[in-house]
Amino acid sequence: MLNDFLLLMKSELVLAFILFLLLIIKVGKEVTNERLLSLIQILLLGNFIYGFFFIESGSLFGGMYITNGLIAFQKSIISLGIYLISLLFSDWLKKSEHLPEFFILLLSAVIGMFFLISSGNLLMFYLSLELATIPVAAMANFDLDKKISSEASMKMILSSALSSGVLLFGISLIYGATGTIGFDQIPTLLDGSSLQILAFVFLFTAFAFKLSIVPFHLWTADVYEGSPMAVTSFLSVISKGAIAFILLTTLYKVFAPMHALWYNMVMLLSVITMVVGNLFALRQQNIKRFLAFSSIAQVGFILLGLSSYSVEGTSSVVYFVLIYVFSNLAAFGVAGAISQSYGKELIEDYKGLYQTNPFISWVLALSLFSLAGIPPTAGFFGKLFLITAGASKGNYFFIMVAALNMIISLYYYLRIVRAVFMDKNDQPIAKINLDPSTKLGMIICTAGIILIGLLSWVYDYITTLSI
Amino acid sequence: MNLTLLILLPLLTAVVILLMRSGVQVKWSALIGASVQFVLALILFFAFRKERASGNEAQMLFELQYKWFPSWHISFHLGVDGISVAMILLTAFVVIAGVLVSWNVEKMTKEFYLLLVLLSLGAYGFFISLDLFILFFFLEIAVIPKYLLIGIWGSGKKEYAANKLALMLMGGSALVLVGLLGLYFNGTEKTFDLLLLSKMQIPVMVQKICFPLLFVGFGVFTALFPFHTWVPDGHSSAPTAGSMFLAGISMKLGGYGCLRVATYLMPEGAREYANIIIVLSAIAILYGAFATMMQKDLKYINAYSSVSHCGFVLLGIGMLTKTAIAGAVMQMVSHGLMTALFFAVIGMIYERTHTREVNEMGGLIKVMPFITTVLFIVGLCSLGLPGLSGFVAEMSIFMGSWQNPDPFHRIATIAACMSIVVTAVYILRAIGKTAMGPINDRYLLLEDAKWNEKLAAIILIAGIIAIGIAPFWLNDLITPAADEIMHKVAGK
Amino acid sequence: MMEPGLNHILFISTALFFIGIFGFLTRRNLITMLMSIELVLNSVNINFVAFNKYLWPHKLDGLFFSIFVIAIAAAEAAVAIAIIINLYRSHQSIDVENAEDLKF
Amino acid sequence: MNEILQIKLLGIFSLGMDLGWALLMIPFLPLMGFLLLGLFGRKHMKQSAGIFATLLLSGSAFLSLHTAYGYFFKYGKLEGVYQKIIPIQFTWLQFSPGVSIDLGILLDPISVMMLVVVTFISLMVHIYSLAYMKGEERFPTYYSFLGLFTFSMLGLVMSSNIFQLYIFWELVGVSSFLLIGYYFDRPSAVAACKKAFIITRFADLGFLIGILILSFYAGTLDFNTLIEKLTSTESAEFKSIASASFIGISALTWALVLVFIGGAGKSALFPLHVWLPDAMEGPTPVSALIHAATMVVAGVFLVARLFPVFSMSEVALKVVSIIGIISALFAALIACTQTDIKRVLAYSTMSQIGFMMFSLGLSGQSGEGGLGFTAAMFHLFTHALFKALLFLGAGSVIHFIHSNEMKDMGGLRKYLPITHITFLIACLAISGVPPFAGFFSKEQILLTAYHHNVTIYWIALATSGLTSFYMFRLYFSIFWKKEYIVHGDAHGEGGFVMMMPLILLSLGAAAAGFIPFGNLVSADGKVLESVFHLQFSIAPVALGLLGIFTAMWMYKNESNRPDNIAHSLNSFYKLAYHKFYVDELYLFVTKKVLFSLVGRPAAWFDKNVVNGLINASGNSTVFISEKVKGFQSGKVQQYAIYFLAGVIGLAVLFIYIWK
Repeated sequence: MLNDFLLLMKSELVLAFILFLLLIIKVGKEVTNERLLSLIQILLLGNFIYGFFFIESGSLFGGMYITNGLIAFQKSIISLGIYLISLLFSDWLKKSEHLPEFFILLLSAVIGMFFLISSGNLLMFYLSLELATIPVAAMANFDLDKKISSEASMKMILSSALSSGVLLFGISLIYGATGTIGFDQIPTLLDGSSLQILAFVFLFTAFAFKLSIVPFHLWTADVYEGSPMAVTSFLSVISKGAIAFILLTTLYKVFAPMHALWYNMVMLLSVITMVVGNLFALRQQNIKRFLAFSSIAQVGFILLGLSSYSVEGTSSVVYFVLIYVFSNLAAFGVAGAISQSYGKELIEDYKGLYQTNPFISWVLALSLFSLAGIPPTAGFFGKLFLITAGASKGNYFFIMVAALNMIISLYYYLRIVRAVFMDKNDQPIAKINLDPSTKLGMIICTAGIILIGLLSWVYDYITTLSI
Repeated sequence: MNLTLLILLPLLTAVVILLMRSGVQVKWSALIGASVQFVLALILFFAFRKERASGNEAQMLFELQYKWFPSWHISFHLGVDGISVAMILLTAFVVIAGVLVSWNVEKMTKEFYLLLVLLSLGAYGFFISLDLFILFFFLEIAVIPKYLLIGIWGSGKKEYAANKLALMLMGGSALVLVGLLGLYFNGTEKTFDLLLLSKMQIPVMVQKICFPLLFVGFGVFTALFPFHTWVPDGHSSAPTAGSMFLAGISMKLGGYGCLRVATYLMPEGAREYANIIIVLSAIAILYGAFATMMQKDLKYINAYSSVSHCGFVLLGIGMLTKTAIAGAVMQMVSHGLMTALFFAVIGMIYERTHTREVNEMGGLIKVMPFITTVLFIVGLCSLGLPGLSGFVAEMSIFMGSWQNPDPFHRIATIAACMSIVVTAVYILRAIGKTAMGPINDRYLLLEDAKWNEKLAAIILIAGIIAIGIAPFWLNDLITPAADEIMHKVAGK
Repeated sequence: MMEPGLNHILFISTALFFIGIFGFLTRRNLITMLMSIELVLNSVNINFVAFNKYLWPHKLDGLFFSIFVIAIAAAEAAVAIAIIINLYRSHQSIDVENAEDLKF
Repeated sequence: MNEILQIKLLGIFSLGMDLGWALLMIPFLPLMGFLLLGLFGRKHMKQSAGIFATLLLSGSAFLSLHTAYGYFFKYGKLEGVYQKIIPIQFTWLQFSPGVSIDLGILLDPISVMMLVVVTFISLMVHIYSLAYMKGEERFPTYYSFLGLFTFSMLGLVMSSNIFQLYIFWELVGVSSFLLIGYYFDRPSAVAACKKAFIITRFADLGFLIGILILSFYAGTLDFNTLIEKLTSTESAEFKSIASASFIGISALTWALVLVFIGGAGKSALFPLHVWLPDAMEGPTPVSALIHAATMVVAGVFLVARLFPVFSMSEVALKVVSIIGIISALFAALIACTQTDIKRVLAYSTMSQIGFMMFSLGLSGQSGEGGLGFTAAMFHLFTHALFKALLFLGAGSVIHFIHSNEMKDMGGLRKYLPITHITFLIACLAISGVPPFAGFFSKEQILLTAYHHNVTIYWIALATSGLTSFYMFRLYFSIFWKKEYIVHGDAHGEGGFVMMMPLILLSLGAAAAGFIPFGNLVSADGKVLESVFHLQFSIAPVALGLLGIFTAMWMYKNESNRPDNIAHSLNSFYKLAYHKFYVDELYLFVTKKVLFSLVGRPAAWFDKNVVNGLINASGNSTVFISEKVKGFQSGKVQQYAIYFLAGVIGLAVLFIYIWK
């Protein structure tokens, strides 16, 4: 039993260990930020690597906690993401006055996500969802002296509180309708009554809110813009990834009997999300806001893949999130480096960047290409597989709209590329001295962007896990 | 011969270019890479002929198949038939000439050559892939380098042109994507493999939906009316080598796709929509030609004439006869060489006179006999002079088109034929105003072509003349493959 | 006097839910908005308990759930109030309409 | 695959191999000249280019004479009929089974005759140009272009395949273009060469479509097979082409008329003649070669080549003859009014080609009826000689006087004695004065006309009178009229090099009429006994003499007689002087109709509508994006409203639609 406990919950335990270590350090004697950050980076790397060992599948606590190969892999993606965040934003982190607190909050949120992915029960789901949300709201306020930072975190906590209220209402209805909150029993008791559908809609809005599906997305851009870059990137990449994973489980396992019903909804929302995300992204000036809307559009694609209700759907979503981690974090990394050095966050400021900073320009360009889905970057494969999975139901009209959306998205991604590479600027951003670990992070991201797609075994591995 | 070499070599070249320090090193490594690739293409051509001569009747030669995303039924499947070999030869010619012509690029040399090489990589990969997924992959690879080439090294309204080009081409490939998915899901089994798909019976309903998607999608690349508007702006803003690659190679991707993917895999669809294709391409041919007549900028002249000439490619495909299809392929090769050469010459002239307005030039024969001779040759090729490649291709298309006995096809053919007169008008106008007439005093001290420009022009002219004088080798190369396609289209 | 049935209780809880929502949408004071959310959560609690009692008396999931909801609500409120305090520091106000810099 | 490259030598006769190579060398020697001079001439052969090209061409001329001798007298005849021999042929481009462009050499009487004409005249021009073009900056280029032209013309006449003919047809056109535009820095030359190319190109469009029709029905492009299939009324091919019709006219007629349009363009027949006078912007020797003797008769050659097929369609033949006679008269009228001597000659060329054409149009297929064919070919032959002579003579005058205008001339006979004599011979020849060459050929043409169509006969007769009038108007204006006042640097006639071709050609112009042409060239290959009717030739000769004397009366001495007559003919003279305003009509059609009504709207449409739509789709996206930004209002409570609206919307959709 204990053995099982240790093995199955190993990722959460490791994270908890790191978290307590940080707490102790915080309480104990002063350590310089540099050293602490290096330690954290090493620990997170260890955590990531460790994630690939001792993978077992099984369940704990009477089915409240489940894990298997795929879930372990999803957790590895998240571990990788936080490792990359610790690398990419090392400059900002080093200067932060509350470095340990930041990671304590971050790790608690990650633990929440891990439990979220592993949850096998609505109670577990709710608890971990809150655990994954509340610390992030606090993190959003991490630039304590910035007005917009507190506004952002206020918007986030209030919106998410409302959304969890609605979620809970939904859960209570499900409980009322089926008498159970276990993931394995719910599907057997679903009969498609209106009450159940209503409950499902309420439940789904929580996902929609967290994933920023239109029209539940409105908080996203404001929060992204107001939060520190590291938090924004965490919100847009890690937290979305985790929610996407659990949404997979929820839709494919828990609400499997209703798939013919939710298919319509997911398709519709996917298209609306893409269109609205793209339309708003078109005219953004602030890079964070821009990336927020672009990430909304990306979610549209995730939904497209989700709609297929098949092994391909699962694997392509997981694959896409993996790619998305690399691409979006690279973009945020570059934006963070620039914002950290010169405080510039407007796309206009990026004009002529290539003249002074060719390396980060290429990283940025590659990440944008990957987000836009242009070969040979991994984003191409990710997007294509999502679309292919979505097309398996034969709804070509929506596929067509999705494909056309890729053009709009290309337009605004190219707008940044154009600013960086083509536009003239008398006073471009000066040469940025990148922290070595930031550079390392960018190199890892770049490598990921290029290789994840071309090396087809990555995808095959995910497929074998998804079956 | 191992076809992966064709992809690996540009990759290797790209890596070498990345490692080089100075501009000169970059140029030379690009040139060496392009030359080796050129030799490789020739080797492929001769190996292909040898293989065929020795009685190998397989549809595709030198097939290779590696596993790649097996769960999506994708494989890295390569192989060539006559049409692909012809296109690869074309690419090799244009690439080496493009590299030579760009010798004077001083701004960001390394990036420039890197993008050129990537662009050529996309083209090579596209022409040899037998799997629709990797075909699409390579198709899209080629888009962004074009965007950057135009946007960074271009002139005029370059950002606008680059944007338009990238977006329209991506739009085209979005349509292609949807069409491909339709094929993938509606065959008797899910696969992206071209050869497998060709043996399957795709439901007629699906063909009717997917054919237009694929054809229009690829058509955007090859300037299908009315989706051709990226052509004039894109070409005229691009740097010389960019225009050459764009018109010489990239537009051919579309034609090849229309033929190989849309028409070959969906014969019923092709028959269903053939008349619309014919109408659109006949419009493109004439309308492009008339629009060219009014242009004053040399690059616009060539760009619009490309619209007109690429109309022939689509017309040949739409006519659905073996001869016309073979002619369409020949037209692709011929137009590729010719238009690349045309852009090269325009680049050379522009570099010297610093204008592309025909009205501001005149009498350039006097100071640059070589360049103007090339201009004459390319102009004459464009207007279909026998002995140069354009004639062979156009005549094949006309002969093939005429094999359809009904009035509709006849009228379309005659309309297309009429463009040879209009072409003569605008070409002679352009040549007459630039090369002939009294010379402007400020051009008296200009110099003729340098070694790299000469070499580039000679390589392309060699290709043009080789086809023009002895078309039978190209015809022999293409016809069996065209036959195979027609066989599929004709067979119920 | 008649025994209150499930429907009555559900009626109350639903009313409470919408009152909470209404409060959230109309109040300008952040603290009040937070309180409205609490109303929503409480309506959910009533739901859970009621369902548990009337429909599934032998399963205690509902009861436990409501206990956890109360705990989480407290945690949430704690963080939210901290954030609001910070907002007050920077904006000198806890009126939601004063914090609308981020838009479009 | 490789066997295609093997040239199949089909030498039926013992000469086999030798014949093949000798024939091949005829066009390839000039081609070599073109390539070598074109590539290296400018640098390495600045001086020697002319000699080099001339030597090559004399080889070619010798070989073609040799071939002619061999063909006509040794092996060409089989059982009294001249055979069509194809010693060399290989597949150049295969379109479909049976339909292919085969490059080959076809020997038959007309092609052999043309071989001789082309190489001989070309050789004369080569020699003449050695002096005439001396000192030109682009001397080697000039010779290389001449080589290209000669090569293409030879290829044209020897074509064994209608598409091959089309290929060389185009090449001839382009070499003509290059040579007209030789003085590239003169805007008028540039305009002229463009005009020439475009108008002939337009005509070629007809030719091309004609070929397409013929090849579709005949299933072949090979001349011999084509003729064989389309001339037997029994064959399936003939039945299909004769029965297929479009707006009431049979496909055969369509095809032939379209082919004839091609020929008419090249041969400058009405109304496609406008390029020819302008083409005189080229160097004069070029005019002599291309625009008088060889290329412009390609149209005649084309009709002759397809004559058996033409004779199957009466309508087509009628078109040929009518266009022919119109051109003949029309050009003659204009020629009487022009003052530029080269233009006069150009119009006279057009008129003479008109003669050949209507003669062909009136001819029958075989035996006596085939006289028109023989006559046309004969006239083509003699015309080549005397017209080349006229042009070269004119060249010599221009060389001396540096002007093309008649008013600058007069009284030159003392300064240019040889030119004077040879020019006179040529004038007599073209006027049909016996015993000069023109007399015999024109005689036969008029005889044909008399037998087949009397109206045409009378018009032709009148035209031939006009011919002698304008020719002698030219002659007297140049060599008599007034005393020539020598300006500063008068030089001689241009020496032996320039005079030798004149003399040789004048010998031809004087004596060529005595060649028994009917024995050699006839419609059916058999010997045609030409009967000489003395009583018949009285009228034309008398008219010719009348013309000469009228010209003498008007132009021998300076007087105001020409002006008076011009005055009395007032409006008609003006009409003719302005070439009946055909040029203006063309200008109107191209400038106003094509450019303004088609080209400009097309360009506008593209720029604004098509491009506008594409841009509009982009702009409207941006516009919508701007309009919807209000949703992101920054108010968290509004966000909540959208949130709840979403919940309700989904619930409604689910319960009422999707369920």
